[in-house]
Amino acid sequence: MLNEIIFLLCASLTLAGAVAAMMLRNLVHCALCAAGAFAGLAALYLQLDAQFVGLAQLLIYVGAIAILIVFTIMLTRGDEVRPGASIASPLWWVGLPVGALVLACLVGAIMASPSLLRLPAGAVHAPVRKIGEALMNRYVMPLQAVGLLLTAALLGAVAIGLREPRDAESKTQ
Amino acid sequence: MMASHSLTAAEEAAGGQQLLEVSMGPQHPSTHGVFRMDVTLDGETVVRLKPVFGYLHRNHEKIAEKCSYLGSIPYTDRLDYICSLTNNWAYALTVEKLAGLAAPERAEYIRVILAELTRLINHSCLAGFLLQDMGAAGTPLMYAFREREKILDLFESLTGARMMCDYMRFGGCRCDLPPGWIEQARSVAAHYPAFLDEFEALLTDNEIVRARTEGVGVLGAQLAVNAGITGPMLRASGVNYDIRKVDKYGVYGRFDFRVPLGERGDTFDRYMIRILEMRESLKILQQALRDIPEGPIMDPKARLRNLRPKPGEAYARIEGPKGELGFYVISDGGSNPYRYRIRPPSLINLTILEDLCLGQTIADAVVILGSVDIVLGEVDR
Amino acid sequence: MNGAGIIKGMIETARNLAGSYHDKERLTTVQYPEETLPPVENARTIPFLVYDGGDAAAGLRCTACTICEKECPPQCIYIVKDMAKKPDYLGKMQLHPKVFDIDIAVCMSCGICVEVCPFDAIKMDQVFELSTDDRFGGLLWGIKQLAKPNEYFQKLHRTEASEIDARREQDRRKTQAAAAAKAAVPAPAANLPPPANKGAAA
Amino acid sequence: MSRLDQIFVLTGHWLAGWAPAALRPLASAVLAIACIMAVFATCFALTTLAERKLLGRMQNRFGPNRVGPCGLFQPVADGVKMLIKEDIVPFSADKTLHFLAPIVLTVPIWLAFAVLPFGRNMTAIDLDGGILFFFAIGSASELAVFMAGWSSQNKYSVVGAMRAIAQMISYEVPLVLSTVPVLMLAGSLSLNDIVAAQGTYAFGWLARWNVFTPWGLAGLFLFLIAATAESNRSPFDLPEGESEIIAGYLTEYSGFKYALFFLGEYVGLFAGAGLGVTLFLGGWHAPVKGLEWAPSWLWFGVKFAALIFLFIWARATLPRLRLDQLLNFAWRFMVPLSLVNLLVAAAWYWTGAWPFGGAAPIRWVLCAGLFIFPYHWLGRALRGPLPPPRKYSYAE
Repeated sequence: MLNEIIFLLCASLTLAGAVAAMMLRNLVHCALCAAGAFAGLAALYLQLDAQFVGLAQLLIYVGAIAILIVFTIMLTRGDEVRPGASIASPLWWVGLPVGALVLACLVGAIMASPSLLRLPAGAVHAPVRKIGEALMNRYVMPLQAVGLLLTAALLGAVAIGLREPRDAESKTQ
Repeated sequence: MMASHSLTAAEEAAGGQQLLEVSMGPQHPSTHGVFRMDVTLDGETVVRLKPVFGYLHRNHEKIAEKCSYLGSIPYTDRLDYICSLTNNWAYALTVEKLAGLAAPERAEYIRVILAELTRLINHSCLAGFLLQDMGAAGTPLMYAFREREKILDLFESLTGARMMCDYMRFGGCRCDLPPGWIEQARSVAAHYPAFLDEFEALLTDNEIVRARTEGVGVLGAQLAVNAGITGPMLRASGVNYDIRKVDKYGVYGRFDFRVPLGERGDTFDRYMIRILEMRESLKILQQALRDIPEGPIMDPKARLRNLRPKPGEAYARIEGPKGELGFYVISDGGSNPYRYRIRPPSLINLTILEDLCLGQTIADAVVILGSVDIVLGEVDR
Repeated sequence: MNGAGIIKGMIETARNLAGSYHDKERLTTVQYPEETLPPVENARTIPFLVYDGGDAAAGLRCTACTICEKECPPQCIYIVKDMAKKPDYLGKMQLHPKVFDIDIAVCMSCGICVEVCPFDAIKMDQVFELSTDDRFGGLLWGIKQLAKPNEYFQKLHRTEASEIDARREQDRRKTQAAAAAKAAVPAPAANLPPPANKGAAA
Repeated sequence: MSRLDQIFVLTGHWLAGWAPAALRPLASAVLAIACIMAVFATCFALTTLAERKLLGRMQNRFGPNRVGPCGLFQPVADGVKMLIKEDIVPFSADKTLHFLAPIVLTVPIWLAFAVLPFGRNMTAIDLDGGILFFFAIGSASELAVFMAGWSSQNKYSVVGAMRAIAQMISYEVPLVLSTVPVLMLAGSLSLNDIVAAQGTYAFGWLARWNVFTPWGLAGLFLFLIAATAESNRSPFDLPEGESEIIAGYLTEYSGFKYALFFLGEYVGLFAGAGLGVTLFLGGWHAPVKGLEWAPSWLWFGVKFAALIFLFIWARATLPRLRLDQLLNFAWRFMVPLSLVNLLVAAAWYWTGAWPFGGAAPIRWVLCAGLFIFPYHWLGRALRGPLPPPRKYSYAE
């Protein structure tokens, strides 16, 4: 019973956040509502006992992606609200088929998933240790590949960042 | 609000970047009084800086023209309120020149001693304020104030006031040294180097201080000379100009001291030059306290009231702690000056603030302002 | 080595932390209401009027010459003369102030009034706890608040006061001696106008 | 296991025992929460006082000593002042966000305490991914800072918020990276396991705290710097650099909302210090054999206080960095160095299997060298090419 209530709360938080992120006028409010939706999702994961995924969701989505969005808004000064303008873009109808397509894909994938055939086991426990072991043994190559990719991205970012001050110096001199 | 939609001219100049205009002051914590900087920022970089002052204007020059010659001495205390005694001296020197008076030798020695003590106060407080601007929780400032108290005690026992001393008179000094004063002053001067060592241990090698000051706000010697910069700020840029050496006013010609010169003219040099200058001041102090003669302290020709100098004009200057402090007085033979004008080092050193700050960040602008060493009482008068 | 300067600074603050517990040099704070610094003889805050003897009205040294009023840079002194004359310490007839007000809020403690006073009548006080909740009259002091006995002056500025007292004593002796000499040789005019009168009238 | 050591655990059990059986887990959870909040709120009050007193002493003055004996009631007076102050919200502010920001800041920071082991058997929840939880929760405070800065509609606030976010994101990387060696060598993300891994004794007397190894010492060093930056404390207090941008994102806050930010900042600092104690200083373990008689929570408290003192000490001494220097320091010094520290930890791990005896000093020197050389060169590189030393000439 308690579980259901918590689930409903988290789900409604997630949904409300998502809807608000879509509907609100103020970009910053939208971004913050999206962060709220991410947090709700993390809570859902945690409620499902998926600690690692839940915490990673929190760390990455709330801690990094939401901040990134917010930072972008601040840097580009997108906080200006044009009064009277519609929140929908003129091409809003393009979104409809796209949304329908995504939904169809998801539903199709879920329905086709073999996990639906399995009984919901009472104690599916995925401790962090197990995830770690899986990552280090079975999935070690993909992990390394991802790591390499990220390192390359980091180095690229550093290279781009390093060039800037010299430009600035030459500009002032 | 980051409001305006259309780009301003400055924004166009900055490559179409949208700029942030910030009005720092007059009630900004770092502006040393009521000083305002209208700063235009590109991100955190200063692209334009307009100093705005006058918030502390007290009409000093006009008041002095309505006061008797004597009556404006206490007002000079309030120009650069950290260094009231050097202000007194510059004004007294001008009127002495105008009225043809000469201070007796003992008075000259007293003046030198007081001026050098004032320099110690000013420079150590400046270093404290500079670090305060860098965000150092007030520790260096408190150490500077601790030492300053000892000098202020000296001032109080001699002049009766700690800051608004009102001590020098035309043709001498107001009163003679109280018994034991010289010994006390000697002990202060003897303990000061230890404090300077402590101060330097705290600051000079500190990596953060170095990072914040080195290469920040570089003032070239050419620009410094052209802009009329004086004092430690000029010498930090490597220009050898110290009025104590150039004019040898008072009895400065008798003392053996050197003028430290920087080579890069950045904020660190401005800090370091002041530390080195304090060490030289201590040398002067030791010599003056050793050699001070007995004798009268007032020119017998001098009179306190109803001073009516012959019509004429005089400009006299001294090496104040902040730079060349000059007074220009015209007499029409009356009991008050016909024209009274001050050359305040703070104001003139402040004029190049924008040149120093362009291309630096907003945090640097605050530090640079701190290193210029202004006192708004003198800037706005 | 990186960070050596920072460590040096940290050691310095630690030394001061330790020092503040045992070294008087490193903890110079005087905790004001409980402790106060010993008075400094030369210290000055605001002016007061000196009177001799026990009666402020009779013994006030001030002759209402208004030199201080004229010389005061911020113009905070206001004097109204009382035309009825009173004998001073030498027995000469002198004017005295009916009103002598100092606006303490305006006074900037420069002490020029003291320097220019030819009668040693106005001296600098050392009081500084002057705050009041009366914005208008609280800091406008009249003779009643300003007049302080010579003993008080003696207490504040011992050297200066003794010097002045000695000089006045000498003056009085001289006058007495002159009077005695005059009494011995009878003189026609007893009441010469005192010289300060002229100054006050000018 | 002395009774004194377990006094809080036993009292908690006893108190929860009064609740009906069905509500007992809830009751003990509430008790734990209440205890943590009470203890660390008191800690907050005491730390503000201690900070001001120590700062005062380091600056050769007394610090607050007027309210109550030795100024002990100063925090009470401050609290009352904050409470009764007018709460001013700027006219153009985004009122909702302006109101929410202090709450969003404070709540997650309190949550972080849930996984810290304050003593033997004294962890509110022993999560498998305890440290992950800690960092995940901590990342929410950046959003709060942004909300505060943006909603105030003040230039200083916005600049402060930008600075704060840039700084917090940058320093989160070295903060997390510096803890990774600990996790690697303990083989667990659970803070209790990490503490347990430091519970044995080397040479029969010295506790095997992580800080007694080269990588642990370096890790603590990196961790403390990053934690200082994360909690916006001097010398990394740029977001509130009062000499530049007044109070940064706090500029438009007053009254109790300001107090909440203040509280959040200190509690965040406590969480950082608590994590530092747990990861590097052996948690609640005694430093040498023979001192275990003192209760475990006391050991935690002592180490915790020592770290807090370190933060205060640094604040009294150091001026503030500039934003570009701060970010350079994070990305070009802290991050590479914490990566190097991973290698050092690995080297330590592998050399631990060396067969010959008496290898301990060699191992130490080797691993320390592995860290010190990059430390030196990275620092050199960070400062850029060294200009010739300054010379001051003297004119006669």
